[in-house]
Amino acid sequence: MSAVVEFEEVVAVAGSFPVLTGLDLRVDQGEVVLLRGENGAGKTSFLRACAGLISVSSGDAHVLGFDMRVDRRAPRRYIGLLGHENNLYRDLWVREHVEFRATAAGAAESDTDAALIRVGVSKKLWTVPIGSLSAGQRRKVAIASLVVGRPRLWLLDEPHASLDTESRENLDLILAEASQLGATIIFASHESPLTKGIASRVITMGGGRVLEDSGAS
Amino acid sequence: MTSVTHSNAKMTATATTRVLGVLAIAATALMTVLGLLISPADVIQGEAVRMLYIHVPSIWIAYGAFVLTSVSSILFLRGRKRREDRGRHYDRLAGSAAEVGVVFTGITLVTGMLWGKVTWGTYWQWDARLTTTVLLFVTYLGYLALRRLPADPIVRSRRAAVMALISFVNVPIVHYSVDWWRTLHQKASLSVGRRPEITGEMYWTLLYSTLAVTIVAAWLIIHRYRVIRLEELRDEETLAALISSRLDKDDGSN
Amino acid sequence: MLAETLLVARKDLRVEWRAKIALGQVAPLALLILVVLAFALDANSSLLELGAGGLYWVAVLYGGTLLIQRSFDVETDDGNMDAFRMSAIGAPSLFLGKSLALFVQIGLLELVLGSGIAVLYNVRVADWWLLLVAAAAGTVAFSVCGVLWGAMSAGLRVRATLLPLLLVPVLVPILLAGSRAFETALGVRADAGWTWASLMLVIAAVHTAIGFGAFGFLLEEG
Amino acid sequence: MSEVATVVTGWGITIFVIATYSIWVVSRGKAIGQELGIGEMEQLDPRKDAGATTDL
Repeated sequence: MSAVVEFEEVVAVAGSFPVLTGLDLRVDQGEVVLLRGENGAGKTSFLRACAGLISVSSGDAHVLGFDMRVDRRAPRRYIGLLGHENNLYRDLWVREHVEFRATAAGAAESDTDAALIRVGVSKKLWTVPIGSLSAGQRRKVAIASLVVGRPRLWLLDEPHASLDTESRENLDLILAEASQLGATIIFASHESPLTKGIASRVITMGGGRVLEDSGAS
Repeated sequence: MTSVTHSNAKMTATATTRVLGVLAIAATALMTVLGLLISPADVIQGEAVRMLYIHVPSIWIAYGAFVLTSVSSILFLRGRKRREDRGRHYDRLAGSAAEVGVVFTGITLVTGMLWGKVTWGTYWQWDARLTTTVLLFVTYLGYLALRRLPADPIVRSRRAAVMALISFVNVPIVHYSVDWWRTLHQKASLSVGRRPEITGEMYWTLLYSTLAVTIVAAWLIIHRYRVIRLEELRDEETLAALISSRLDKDDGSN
Repeated sequence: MLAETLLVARKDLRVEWRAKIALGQVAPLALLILVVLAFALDANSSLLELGAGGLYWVAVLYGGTLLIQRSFDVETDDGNMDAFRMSAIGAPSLFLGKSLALFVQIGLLELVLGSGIAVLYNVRVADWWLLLVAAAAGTVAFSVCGVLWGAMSAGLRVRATLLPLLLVPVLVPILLAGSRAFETALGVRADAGWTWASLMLVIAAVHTAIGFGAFGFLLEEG
Repeated sequence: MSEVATVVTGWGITIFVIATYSIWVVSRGKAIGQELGIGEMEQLDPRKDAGATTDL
């Protein structure tokens, strides 16, 4: 198995606060990793460091084979990131938005409808401004914007937040399917009882490092 | 750990800067004597010509400082590993030079306005060089404002470097557009290849004043640089303390 | 890259089309500025006619700054900038795309302002070509500078005050040249209007080149 | 204002500004230096002194 994420002694700083304090972690292709930990444990920062959005100040970091200390932009086009925020243009219509994200990710515009259906956004909402949607619907549009780009590495921060039970199960299905097709998934969640099922490995973080790793070899 | 950090840190003073500081004070004193007492009054401008011994070197130094800011900014942006000390060195240099440049631009404006009051009979003329200088002043005040904002240091430095470059490219554009607009100012006072209009003792006084002001500016830039370096050191220590305290706490609780 | 540029521009324009901030709020506000300026000059018709060129560019500066801020509020809202960084779209395309969208919006604003000035200040156009070339060059310079400085102040807490402080000194040559060129175009001053217009073209080209090269540095965080 | 008075004012302002700025820079440097326990002068001969430098 090839390593998708390989962090060694990684220290990262946001502003003037150390968010990662010597993190060691290797995630192989096809794994579904659940990140746990209290608020401020470094889950979000780890995901953002994997996406190359925060730079690594010391240690070694490779993502999808790219050295993040040399060029942290290189792997981004193969990564789908869903943060706390949904990254939605609230003035655009649902379909327009997903279409835009599809094209921006280099996918075909025609994949849009399939992605929206797969995530379960009802057709009635496709021509509605995103700003007028409920929180759960917005989350679904954000997930559809991700699905449409077919990333090789999924980085999800509390993806289940504000989704109802049915949508959660549907998301788990989508993730399981993607991992079977060879994608790697790392997601952070507080609600471990609900989501543990799809995870092949559980990592507990604290103080910007790994505290416990169920899959450590 | 403290001794390691401190051994490569610049101290607040060195023998070289001590000498430079004493030299700066002596040079300024001599400049005052030469400019205010020894050099003669001008036939046409009278005593007002003495203002030029500050005014003209100040703007040259200001331009020199802004050139330094721009060159440092280019070198900063070119450096690939910006977190390493070499890159941050250029960033500090850019910041300190810009601040000293702003101080001297301010002095240029004040002395220029006083000179104008005596020579033209008014503090302000919408003349090309005065207008350009005031815009230069505001532009670099904006640059300093950008540098002071609370943000990630690397992000801020990078944005500031881009701003320094754009501002510098913009200086000639501003100058020529305002110059076309109107020109009242006397022609450049001292330029290579042309016979200077200021001659004899006045010429030498102006030349000497430039040297003296250069020494003062160099001393200021070096010390300002050190203050930035010290501020960064302080931040780094706070950060190191934060990292170790996080580690200790987590080790204890688990 | 052309496709990416158009994609970004189309997105920005679609956002504007759905929200109608530029046409619904900024344009009326800019028209209001024209009225207020007339109050300041005591509705002196000959003064207004003489100063129309300069007042036009002051109003454009005001409205344009609001549009620039809006253009980057859209990106910083809901963490959209992250999605941009994660996308395959390169910094130059993003720069050109946003500039293009801003060009269209400021152009529309100018159309409204131009009609307003024609009616309110009673001006007549002596040289249409000069007027159009100067307006186009000025709008390009406005847009590219706007995107550059918008990105420079994006995400900073005090951007509402910082953006104008950084932007205006850079735009001074454009405001100056635009005012002079318009005065010639409106026939109130027999000046070298075309020289001013060509200066505007040069400025627009210089800033486009800078933005093209430097925009990437402004996007990266941390 | 007479020419002489204007000239003296100009020089006075300049010297005042430069002096104030210099004092501000130096004192700020010293303040942070003290906070960090850095000595004022560089160690001229590192072999002589292994500990922290705080002379003057």
